[in-house]
Amino acid sequence: MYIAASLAILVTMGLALARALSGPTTYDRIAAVNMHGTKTVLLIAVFAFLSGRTDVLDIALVYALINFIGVVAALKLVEHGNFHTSDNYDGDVKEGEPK
Amino acid sequence: MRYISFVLLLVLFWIALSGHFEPLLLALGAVSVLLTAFLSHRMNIIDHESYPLHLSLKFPIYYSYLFGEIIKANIDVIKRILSWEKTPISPQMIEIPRSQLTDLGAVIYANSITLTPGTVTIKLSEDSLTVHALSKEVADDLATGTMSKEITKRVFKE
Amino acid sequence: MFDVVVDIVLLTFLATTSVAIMRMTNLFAIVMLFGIFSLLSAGLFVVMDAPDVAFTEAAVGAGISTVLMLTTLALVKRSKAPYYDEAPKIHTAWLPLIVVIVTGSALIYGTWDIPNFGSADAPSQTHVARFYLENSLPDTGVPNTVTAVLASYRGFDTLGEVTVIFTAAVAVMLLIGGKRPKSAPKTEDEEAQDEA
Amino acid sequence: MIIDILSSILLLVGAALGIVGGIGIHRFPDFYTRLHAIGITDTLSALMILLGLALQAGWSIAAFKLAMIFVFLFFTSPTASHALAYAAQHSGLKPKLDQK
Repeated sequence: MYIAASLAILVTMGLALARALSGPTTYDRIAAVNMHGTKTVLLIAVFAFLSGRTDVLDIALVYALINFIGVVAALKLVEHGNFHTSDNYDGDVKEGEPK
Repeated sequence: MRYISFVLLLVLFWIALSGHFEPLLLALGAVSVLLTAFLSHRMNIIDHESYPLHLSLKFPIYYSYLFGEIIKANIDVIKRILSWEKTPISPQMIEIPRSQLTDLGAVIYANSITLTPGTVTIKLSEDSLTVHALSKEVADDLATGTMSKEITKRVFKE
Repeated sequence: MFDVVVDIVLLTFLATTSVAIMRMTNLFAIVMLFGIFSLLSAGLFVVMDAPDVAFTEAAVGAGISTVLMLTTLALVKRSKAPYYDEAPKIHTAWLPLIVVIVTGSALIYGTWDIPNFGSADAPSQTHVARFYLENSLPDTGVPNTVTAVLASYRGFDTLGEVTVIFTAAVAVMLLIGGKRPKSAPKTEDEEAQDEA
Repeated sequence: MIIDILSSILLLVGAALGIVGGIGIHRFPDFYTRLHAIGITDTLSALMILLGLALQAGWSIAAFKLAMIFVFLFFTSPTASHALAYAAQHSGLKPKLDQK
């Protein structure tokens, strides 16, 4: 059943990857990357049990944190760095405009 | 008090993750724990809000409620994803009043809303929360304020 | 057996991602896809029994380098245009293609001499590896062999590496750290943070 | 034995929910609605998979690590979702709302 579970997770990763590739907005991509990261964490956790080496779980643990840091860094930039870059950008928020 | 429990928490965390008890490694662990505590102190991030020790006893009650809500909301969203209708969803943007008094309470409320699939808090302002809901039913349900009352009751009531 | 399936699927994802990165013009999306790329390759490392490499890849590849690249994007930000150019001119880059094909075939040719993955008579298994695996724990008291080799057996080498990295970091900070430009007025909550 | 069956069920249902969430991000029309689909994979799917694994691990360091993974995911995913939604709205991305 580990095998079935990891296959299903791989399928989900593929779906998330497809969304990350197709966009259409940058936010879709970030969200898909985030989901892909979560699924990678789960895949590694399942794989640790599949191969019986549970010390690999440390890596899943690190991922769970790193993935979050990456997403927050991306968003920090989106929010503060005048980074209104949905690919079909049509807003007109000016730099330095108060939130 | 806050720092003592924080250091204790770090020590427990370190031991649980490493599982080694040789003197050399324990010393290294102690150094890293103290360094973390010192850095957190310098960054001024251990305070009433970011490390709510006074609420820790109430979190089990709160989370048992929240998990129930999460499971219910999940089932709803899953039904909508898998339904054969052409438009199973009716996205809404609603504003609901912010009923919690403290910032911490409002963040806990907003977080609970975001954690339940089907609703995402978009903005938390002085007196209201802007929420994006997947369907009209969910939005109406949220607008009744049941969840807010439950959280206030479970977390902040003595 | 199942490892192979996971390997193949992850490799397919990896190839898809890299093709997508090449075809994309939005720098921000490219950085995010680099993150996926790192996660995927770290997943591959885990499947291929190299947790230490996977650790590094996760922390450096997916974490720090994403943050660094995003910071760079923020530093070089343009005032108006979003971070993508007009659609690239359609032309076929023959020279780079040839270079890539030649390099790639040279690398593939090189792999023919490498022993099979995990084979017992590979040089890496038969020479010094056994010595370190048996002696590193009693010698150094560090349970992780890779750490023991890095920080103890070849400690001077690592010290040199750390010095180089430290120097580079100091130089970069001297060059681009410095004072913040004063033209950007602080927003209210930043000031509030400063006061706090 | 019972634990084995239970953990298999949890694992498989969790993985299946992951796929449902994956379908969701392709079926839903815009960014904000897709966030809800991602919410499934971040909460219930992750919970079930990790719980299934923890049942296999029993009372050990592995179970503790799984619990920590879950806690991290559980604390970080709403923050990420909220920050994402806020940034999207702030930059002027309009949600497709129901016109009824």
